[in-house]
Amino acid sequence: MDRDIEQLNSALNSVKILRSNVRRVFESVSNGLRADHGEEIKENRYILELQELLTTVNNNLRDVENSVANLTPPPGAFNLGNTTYLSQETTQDRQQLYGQLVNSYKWTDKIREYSALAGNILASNSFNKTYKTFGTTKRRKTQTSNHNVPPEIIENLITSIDRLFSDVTITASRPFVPNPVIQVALGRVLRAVIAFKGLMIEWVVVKALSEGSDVWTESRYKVFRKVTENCHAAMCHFHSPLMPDLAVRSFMHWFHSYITLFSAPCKRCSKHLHSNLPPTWRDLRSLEPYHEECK
Amino acid sequence: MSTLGTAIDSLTAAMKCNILPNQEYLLQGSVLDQYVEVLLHRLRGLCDNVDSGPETFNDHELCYSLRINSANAPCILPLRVRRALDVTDAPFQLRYVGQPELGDKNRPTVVRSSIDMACSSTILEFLNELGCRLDFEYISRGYMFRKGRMKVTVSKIFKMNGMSNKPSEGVEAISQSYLVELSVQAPLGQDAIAEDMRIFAEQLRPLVQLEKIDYKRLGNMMS
Amino acid sequence: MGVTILAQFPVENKTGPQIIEVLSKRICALGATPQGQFLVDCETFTSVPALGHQRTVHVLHNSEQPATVFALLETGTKTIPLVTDGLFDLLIMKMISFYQSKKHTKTESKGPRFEIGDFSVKLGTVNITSNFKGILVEVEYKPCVVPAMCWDLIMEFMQGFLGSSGPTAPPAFLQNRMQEIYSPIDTIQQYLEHFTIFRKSTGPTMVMRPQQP
Amino acid sequence: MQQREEKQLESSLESIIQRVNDLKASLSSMIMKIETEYETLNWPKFLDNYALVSGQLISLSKVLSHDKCTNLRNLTVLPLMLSPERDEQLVQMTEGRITTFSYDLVPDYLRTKLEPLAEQKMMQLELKAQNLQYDNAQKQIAAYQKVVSHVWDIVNKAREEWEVEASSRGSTQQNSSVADTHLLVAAVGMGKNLKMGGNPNGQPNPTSGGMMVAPQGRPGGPPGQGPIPPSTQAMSMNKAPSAIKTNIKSAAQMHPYGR
Repeated sequence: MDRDIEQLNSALNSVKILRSNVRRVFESVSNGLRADHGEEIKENRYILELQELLTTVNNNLRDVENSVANLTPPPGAFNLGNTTYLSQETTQDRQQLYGQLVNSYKWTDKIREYSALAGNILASNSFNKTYKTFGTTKRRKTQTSNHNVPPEIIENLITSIDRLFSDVTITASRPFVPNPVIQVALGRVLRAVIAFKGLMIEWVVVKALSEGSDVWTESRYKVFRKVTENCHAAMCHFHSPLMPDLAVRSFMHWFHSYITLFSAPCKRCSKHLHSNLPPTWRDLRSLEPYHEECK
Repeated sequence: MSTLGTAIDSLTAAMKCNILPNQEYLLQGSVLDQYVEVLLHRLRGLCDNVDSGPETFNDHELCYSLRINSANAPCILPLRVRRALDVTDAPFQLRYVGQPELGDKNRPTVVRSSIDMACSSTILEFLNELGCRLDFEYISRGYMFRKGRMKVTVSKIFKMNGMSNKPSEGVEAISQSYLVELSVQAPLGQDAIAEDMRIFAEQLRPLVQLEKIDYKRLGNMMS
Repeated sequence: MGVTILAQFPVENKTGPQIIEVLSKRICALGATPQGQFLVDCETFTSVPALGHQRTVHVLHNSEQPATVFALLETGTKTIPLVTDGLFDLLIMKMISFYQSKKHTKTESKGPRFEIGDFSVKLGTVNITSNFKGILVEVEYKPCVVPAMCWDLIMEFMQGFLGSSGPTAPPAFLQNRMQEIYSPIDTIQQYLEHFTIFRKSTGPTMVMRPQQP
Repeated sequence: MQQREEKQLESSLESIIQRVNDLKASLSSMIMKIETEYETLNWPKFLDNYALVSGQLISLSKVLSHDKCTNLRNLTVLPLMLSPERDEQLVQMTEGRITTFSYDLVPDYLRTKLEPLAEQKMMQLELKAQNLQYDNAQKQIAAYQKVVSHVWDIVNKAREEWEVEASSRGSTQQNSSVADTHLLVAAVGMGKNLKMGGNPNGQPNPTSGGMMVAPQGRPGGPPGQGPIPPSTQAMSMNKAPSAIKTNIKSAAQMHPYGR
């Protein structure tokens, strides 16, 4: 510790010397030729003097570099000293400033976070990518690209589905603009969280109404975990790259049949329960309820 | 698996350990309307919730009492219900508040027994049918701050217009001042907190004089 | 909190522990796992004469909602439910001069608790001031919140392990509110309904048939 | 006769000397104060001293003008012997001010008239005053009065400003009112001023009509009336069966948030 302080002192000292010598150089430069340089060879003398001064500055600079290299950077966080008490300031106008500072800090933090996310997404989702395989006419081309569509089209699709069923309520949130995540509440039976990628359904999770709306955690209840599995199967079944909006519509139609999840008995065994679960499968065409084991 | 004890068992156990917050330490004062901003600024500086700013509230408080007018000793149990008019899904709050005790000069705050519980919105009908009478009601709007366990409310008290179904319309402030209350709910015998409150109240002077207010003397004085 | 159905199980010349034993074996054979104990208790208070006409307050606790106290006020014409927290018990103690505890009415139902699929099953022995009164079986189907939707399903489940003693119609209390969203106070009201029946019956209900509303 | 006069002279001289000594003492103490305590001396203290001195002067002049006092003007002081030598007794008597009773000092000390130079100046001024025109004098007086009243006004105005400032500063420190505190606490704690008018139908209890207190048109009651003690409420019990049904309705409307 003592040694550190000693080194720091000597470093500061050498900086001081350097400063004073640099000052002398500037002084001499600003004064230009003086009487004491004599008459005859005054330019030469002046240049000699300047050279001498610059050499000392050079030497001093080397000293500074040496002593700085000897210093060890302090470990741990810096003690802010009296500035930490800034937060204790109670004067009115300063207090307001503190609140704003906190807010702006939060903002910049959020902006950083979001822009990092946005950067990742944009990097993997370049605008040049178009779906060319089936592009026979120009008109067709714009339609077939189903993961990079203007947000309005998706918006229209969602509202049209919302209108289709009276007992379905849809709330949408868009963490990343072209790819909405919607929550579909099916009456008072269940709630599905559906993530879109463009016009394609990317992910479905089914949960109880009382559970959270997180896309990644699965439901506590066995019945909803089963329904989630079946939804994934149906999602793949209905998938059609050519007519993405039709795929979504058919999926929603099929999904809507779960409104009778608890009340409808199995079509084959006409019972409600099989291994303590209600009929969790809905036929893809007839939409009739079956137990997993009865289908 | 051990067998479960009844809820009463656990309650009596909690009472024995003295962890039930059944006492309220209280200091009261007021500030004139034109200086309330200054007080809010000072409280923002002093209290914990700095960055989120003060919490506002708009509450409707109904004061009931359950009483028996027997010949020898009339028995009165005061009960208060508070509901948030601005947050409709918040639970109602039912509260029993006992007689405030002033104590001697050395005690820095008023202490009164208090039982505070959240409840469903059926509480109003429940109390009515229980035999309670509504004594008075008012609207309290203002700001809430907290500092550790201490709670500071700065509120304007409004008289109701008499239309119980529209409690926030046509109300009328009863004075040109905001009521300022500093309170802590704590188990019995935690007098150290009262000292903390005194020190905190000291920091609000001369803007607000937070004091022990003698209800009995006040009752005599005002009537 | 899902839909819960409470049913009385006939005693028929057996002791309480015997019935619990039989039912536990049955439910375990179906694949249930024991999940500890449960307890629902009820204390009843009546108003003192000076307070006007008589009113009754039932204070109930359920170990499924350990921080909650349920109070039901019966005025004679209607019942008002109140859901509040643990300190209400303290308040009831303060009310001693207005509402007094009725003698010999402390009722509780306690016993083992099982989980099977999304169902939870509770086998309760009902005691009134530690006198055995009967058996109450509680079945909860947790994913569903509307009784009307899952009544058939629960009935099928209950008949599955209670046999012919299982219920065939929804409890009286629920019949008017089959379309409502179910909440814990509804379970409590069902318990109170059964407790009241038990209290009215004198002596142990050894010969009593299940109450089928 | 002669003896009596002498006695009178002696006694009057004594009292004069005493008062002069008093005066001297207070003058010297005042001078002392000015010389030694000039740093801490304040104006009111100085004025006190001055008042003391002027009081003593007044009492001295009273003694001099008293009937019993021999008219000193009628007496002559005759220096019998003058000497240029130092007189120790005199030095002691005059506290070291006068060392000799000599020719050059005696006329100054025993003078009964003004100094000739001063007398001459006085004469000149008096003459000038006498020669002054009446109008001119009036003008000068008026001008003087104007100046004085102007200064007076300025001083008054400054004083007024000070007072206003002081009083307003006093009121800015008044951020809260004790009366308001009491009003609010009484309202929140005991329902003071909230009970009347706020609740015309009294929010009675439909199932316990016997418990209910009739509103009795309280809104018109005098403000500031305290809460009725419970015993009187018991007296004023009032059955209001007709009000019960409407009250049930209003109570039901009160619960917009029922389950």
